[in-house]
Amino acid sequence: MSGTNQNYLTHPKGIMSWLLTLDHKRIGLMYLFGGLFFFFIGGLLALGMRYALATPEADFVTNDQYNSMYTLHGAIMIFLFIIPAIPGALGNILLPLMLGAKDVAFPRLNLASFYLYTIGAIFFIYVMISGGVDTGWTFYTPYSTESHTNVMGTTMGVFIIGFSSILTGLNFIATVHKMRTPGLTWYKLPLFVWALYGTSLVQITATPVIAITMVLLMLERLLGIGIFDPALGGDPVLFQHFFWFYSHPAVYIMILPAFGIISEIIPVHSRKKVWGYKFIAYSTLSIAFIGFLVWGHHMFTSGQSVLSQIIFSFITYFVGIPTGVKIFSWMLTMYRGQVSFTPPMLYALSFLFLFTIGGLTGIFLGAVALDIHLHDTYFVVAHFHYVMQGGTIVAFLGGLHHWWPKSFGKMYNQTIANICAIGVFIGFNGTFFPQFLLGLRGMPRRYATYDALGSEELVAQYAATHGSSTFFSGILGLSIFIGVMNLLWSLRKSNKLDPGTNPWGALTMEWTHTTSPPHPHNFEEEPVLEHGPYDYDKVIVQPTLKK
Amino acid sequence: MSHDKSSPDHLYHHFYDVDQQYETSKLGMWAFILTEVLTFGGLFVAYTIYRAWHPDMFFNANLLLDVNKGLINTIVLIASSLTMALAIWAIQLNKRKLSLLMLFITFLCALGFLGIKYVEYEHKFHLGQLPGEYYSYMGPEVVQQIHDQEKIDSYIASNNIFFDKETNRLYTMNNPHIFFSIYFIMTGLHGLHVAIGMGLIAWLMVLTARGRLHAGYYTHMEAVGIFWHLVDLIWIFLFPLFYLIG
Amino acid sequence: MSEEHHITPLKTYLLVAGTLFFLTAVTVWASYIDLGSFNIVLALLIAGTKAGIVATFFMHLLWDDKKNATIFVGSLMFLAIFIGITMTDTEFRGAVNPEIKDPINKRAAFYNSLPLTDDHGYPLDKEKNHHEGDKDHH
Amino acid sequence: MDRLTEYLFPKQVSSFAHDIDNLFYFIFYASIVLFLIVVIGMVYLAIKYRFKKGDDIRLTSSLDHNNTLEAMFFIIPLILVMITFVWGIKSYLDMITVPDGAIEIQVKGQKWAWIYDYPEGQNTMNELVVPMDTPIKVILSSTDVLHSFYIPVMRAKMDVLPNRYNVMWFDANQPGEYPIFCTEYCGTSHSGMIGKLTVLPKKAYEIWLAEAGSADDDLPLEELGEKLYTKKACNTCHTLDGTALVGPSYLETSQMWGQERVLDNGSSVVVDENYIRSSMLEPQTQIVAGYQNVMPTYQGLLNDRELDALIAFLKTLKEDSQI
Ligand code: HEA
Ligand code: HEA
Ligand code: HEC
Ligand code: CUA
Ligand SMILES: [Cu+2]
Repeated sequence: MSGTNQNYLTHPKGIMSWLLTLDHKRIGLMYLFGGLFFFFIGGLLALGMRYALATPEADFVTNDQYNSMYTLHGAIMIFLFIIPAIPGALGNILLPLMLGAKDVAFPRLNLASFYLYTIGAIFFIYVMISGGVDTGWTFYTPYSTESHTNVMGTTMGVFIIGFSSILTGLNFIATVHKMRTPGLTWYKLPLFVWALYGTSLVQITATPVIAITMVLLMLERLLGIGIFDPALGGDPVLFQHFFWFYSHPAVYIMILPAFGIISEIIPVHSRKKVWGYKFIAYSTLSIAFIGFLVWGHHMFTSGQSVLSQIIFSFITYFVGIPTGVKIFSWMLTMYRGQVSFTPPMLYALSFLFLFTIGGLTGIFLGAVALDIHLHDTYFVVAHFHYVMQGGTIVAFLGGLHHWWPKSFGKMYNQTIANICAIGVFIGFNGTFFPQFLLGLRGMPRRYATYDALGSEELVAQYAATHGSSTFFSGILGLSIFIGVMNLLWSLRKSNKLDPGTNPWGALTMEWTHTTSPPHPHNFEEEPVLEHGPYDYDKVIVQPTLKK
Repeated sequence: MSHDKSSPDHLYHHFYDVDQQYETSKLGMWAFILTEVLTFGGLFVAYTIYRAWHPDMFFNANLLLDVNKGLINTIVLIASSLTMALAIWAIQLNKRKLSLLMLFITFLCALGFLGIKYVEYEHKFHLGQLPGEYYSYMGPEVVQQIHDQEKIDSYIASNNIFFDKETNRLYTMNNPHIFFSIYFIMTGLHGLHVAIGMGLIAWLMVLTARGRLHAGYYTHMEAVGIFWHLVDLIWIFLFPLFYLIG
Repeated sequence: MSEEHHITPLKTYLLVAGTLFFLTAVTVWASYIDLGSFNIVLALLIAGTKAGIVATFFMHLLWDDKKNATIFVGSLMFLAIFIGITMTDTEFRGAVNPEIKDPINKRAAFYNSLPLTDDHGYPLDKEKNHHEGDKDHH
Repeated sequence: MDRLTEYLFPKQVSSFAHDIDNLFYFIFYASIVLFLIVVIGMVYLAIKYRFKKGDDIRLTSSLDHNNTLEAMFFIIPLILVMITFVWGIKSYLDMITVPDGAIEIQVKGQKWAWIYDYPEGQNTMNELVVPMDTPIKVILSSTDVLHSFYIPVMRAKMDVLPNRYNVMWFDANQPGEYPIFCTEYCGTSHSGMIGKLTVLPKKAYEIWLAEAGSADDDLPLEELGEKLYTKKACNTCHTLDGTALVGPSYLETSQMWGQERVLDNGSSVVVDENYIRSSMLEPQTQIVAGYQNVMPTYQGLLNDRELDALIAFLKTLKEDSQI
């Protein structure tokens, strides 16, 4: 860590040097800001929806507008934010640094992947301008083949983003296999790398199927090919198989990077060797694999065969076991450590709390008999927000706070960050916990209004629960917003850290072997491995920032 | 840069040596092949399921395909696979001219393949053997014999054509339009791959002619080769599944 | 680096191509004899063999890093999962309640197709049909 | 527990509802235990081992595994999960095995109403009436897109597919009126596709059945029309106050009486009895400009008298609005 002041943010200069960059860190940053932008749009749509749902009638938006809002909210959050942007941002920035590599295996492909993401995003913006789309993010046929909204634009966008996702996955796989610095064996890899590796495997195996599904859907609209359209002798349930063969594994594309982030944050901020390294590493791979066998649990009421119902229900439970191993290992990592309550750690702890709720409610849904009651009610909505927002997004925010000083060489205001972390926790539970109750009482999802249910009592009950959910969603939105603004505010000029900074005293290579922000070529000298990523029992690195 | 001075100019800066670069590219290529297999895989799933549901539809519609053209195309593709492999073999031995020739033959084979496909498609378009909603073919005999009730009956008996007495209209049984949807999408996607392959082979020819590829560095050719063999491999399945068995 | 890479002898390539041509002939020939449902099994066996040969020799998997072969076999495995589990649905519907086994109207399948004959059983002129029969499903 | 059930769930009306709620409680309590282990463990460890002001940074323990503990991570969840699986499947099989002697009712979903056909030939719209303590087998199908037939009090739900049947059954053990929801997104008024389930004691059901379809015979046309307006679900798409939903408001239509209506193909048609009649029987043939071709046909669902009644009702609107 010599004193040259060159870093990837300032060298080289100029807008073109960013747009044509092959540097994984810069591509990662572009993903980061792209993702945050769409998170913001998706979040605004969510708040609008919450506002509309606060009262039973359709007084704020019309039915059609509401239907378009929830579809765009779901599709944007999933296809433009959590699937591409999180591995794209944190993964891109960190993977080569953690491997001691100069770059990912295929830098050009990496840039191409980002541009495909951009093109896909443009399609989505076009869809928003041209009046939206109302099929739900699941595009079930035959509704999606006859809807008059812009289904073509959306499917095209998803198709293109799918390729972006495939290229990222392919790139990461080659990188992990071939670009590790000498001496960095598989069991010395940081767990975040294992997580990205698992994610990438899912990305390249599942994503081609969504690509072909989208093609078939587009052809169905253009040519009426009839494969999924019952009017032409096709089978709509087959479409659901196609869709979920991708989209169930896709939920593990969303959560595995989050698992990786948590596996980094907890040992570092507890200054303790991670508990059960190999279990965590292998559970990543087994989750990735088992995730391919359970897609039919989204179709328990579709009329698929009883045999499939039983098979899918059975295998679904098995995802819970490796996941549980992770949860317990993270918890035990703190045992005999030195836990500091920094912002990343607060996010990680709230992840443990929220994801456990989300995951366990997944088990409720996996039980066929119970899922028949709960399917397509707000119980499912609450489940997936607990795992996606409470799991992935909270972990992502934690990771962002953890690696922010690394990526930018700036430190945010930690007190504000801590307050926001608590605000997110409270706001989140307040928003989505009531939705479990709504779902149990039968409130269906994708309902623009609920004023004519034939029972005043029921309407009043739903309205009260929806009302409190809406109230807390304001707190949630505000906390996330201030949290992100706090990060952005730290980027101002006057705020600078020493390039050698290691604020948490971490031992992974991106902290110990390069500057913050890193050198354009990552490492000034070939990195030499001196210790494992979690050897807090052998090595002390003084945190450069004390609270 | 930290490379020693001797590193060749085709080595990208982020690799340690040429071997790492070569191996990495190949691994990336194979990962890509996996995505290709699963893309086509989705269509194979559709094929399998509809075939299991409507075996008779597949049997009848299969008779409308021209085995000879399919067979010729199979032979053409296998030949092109051979020449592609030989192109790599030649470049490994630094026989640049030979390699170029082999690439050229491969390219011609691909062109021939697409030509034959074009003729096939053209014929089907003409007859109305189109995918989905646009399917309109009912068999040449039907159109001629239609006003002869007895013949209609015998035709119905033999050919799975349904004559609805109420509306007095003819329908084909068991939706052959879905067969044709699957046929056109699968062969069409395969054809698209052939066309992309042609572009890649043309690019290889340019690189080889310019001397950029040689025994010491032919990663591009190896990668395109893998792609091209995959195209062949998929056709190896499409041929019997569509043309031969019913 | 050429020393380090395996160079397959010309003879191998020619032999492989010969085998492929031969198997193509066999599969065509086999399709003309009626073996019942065994026809498809046989055809797929032959195609599988051919594919295996292409992958091992032409695509150099035999001499490659075993990782690549693993990836390839893995892709086939995932495909098998996709087909296999989907078929546990499509092949077993209606086991408990037979009503759900088949579509209500197998022919409906095609009900918006073009009527070929007019009300008296005479062929219609094609152009005209195209507009009438379009879109409107009911 | 009963209090909790009352709070958490809709009433338990079917014979299997109780079993399903119990399955819920089993998973629920098991989850609470697991959840508390995680959260209490986490909070305890985080506080016990927290880094206090003035502490030195030191090397920490190298402890990172414990075989017994790790085995428990697998075994305990495995046991819980297997119980859940067996229970879940057992209940599920109960839910799909239709008992003998069930009454078969055909249910058709169409945008955005439910149509019921009784075995004796009666048909109703959006109003399902069933006898108590009798298994009811509903055979579902759709005329357009996917819907899903959901009766929360029965804990029963099944997707409604076009060109395919799906089957579901339930039996009701308490008389009353309960909502039926559509839970598969089906377009603009998906949230308005709500039906009513009326459970009657057997005797009352028989009386209802005998009267169904004929009960309204003695009503004057206008009143019958007004009744049909909600009964046949016209109100999901047509209002009476002038606001356009999916279809034009009846008020607007009635004010156009005798005048020319512009259709979407550019032609126009005079609004009169014949036009209204064909609008109901063959709605796809004449589409009012600015609207989509989504109105289902009522061919076979309205008899002549009912058609007349609706027309008569429509005509009254104009007069009302002029007062
Ligand atoms: C990040 C995304 C994510 C993740 C990680 C998960 C994780 C899981 N999900 Fe979820 N799910 C979604 C996103 C996700 N899901 C989405 C988006 C939908 C709705 C899509 C739509 O319809 O729009 C959905 C819907 C959904 C359904 C369909 C519901 C319906 O529509 O009717 C089901 C049913 O089985 C299900 C199950 C599960 C299970 C079993 C897990 C498991 O992986 C959870 C495992 C975790 C735990 C179990 C907790 C920790 C473990 C322990 C504390 C140990 C003890 C454990 C046991 C005893 C088992 N999910
Ligand atoms: C990653 C996935 C994700 C995330 C994060 C969220 C976040 C939220 N979601 Fe969403 N949701 C989905 C995925 C997600 N959702 C999906 C897939 C569906 C199903 C769609 C379907 O049915 O098809 C759904 C459906 C859904 C529904 C059900 C709609 C219905 O069925 O009728 C509701 C209702 O309350 C809801 C609410 C919310 C709320 C209040 C948030 C809040 O947490 C949002 C809070 C966030 C913000 C307010 C943004 C703040 C961001 C910033 C401030 C960034 C700043 C950056 C810059 C300034 C550059 N969501
Ligand atoms: C799914 C929604 C829907 C339902 C349910 C529905 N309609 Fe309609 N209706 C429409 C739409 C859309 C139009 C305009 C397009 C058209 O003319 O077909 C329309 C048009 C009409 C018109 C012509 C109106 C005019 O101003 O010219 C009449 C009359 C009518 N409907 C009567 C009925 C009656 C009676 C019922 C119930 C028995 C009914 N509709 C139920 C959607 C619906
Ligand atoms: Cu019908 Cu939703
Ligand atoms: Cu799932």
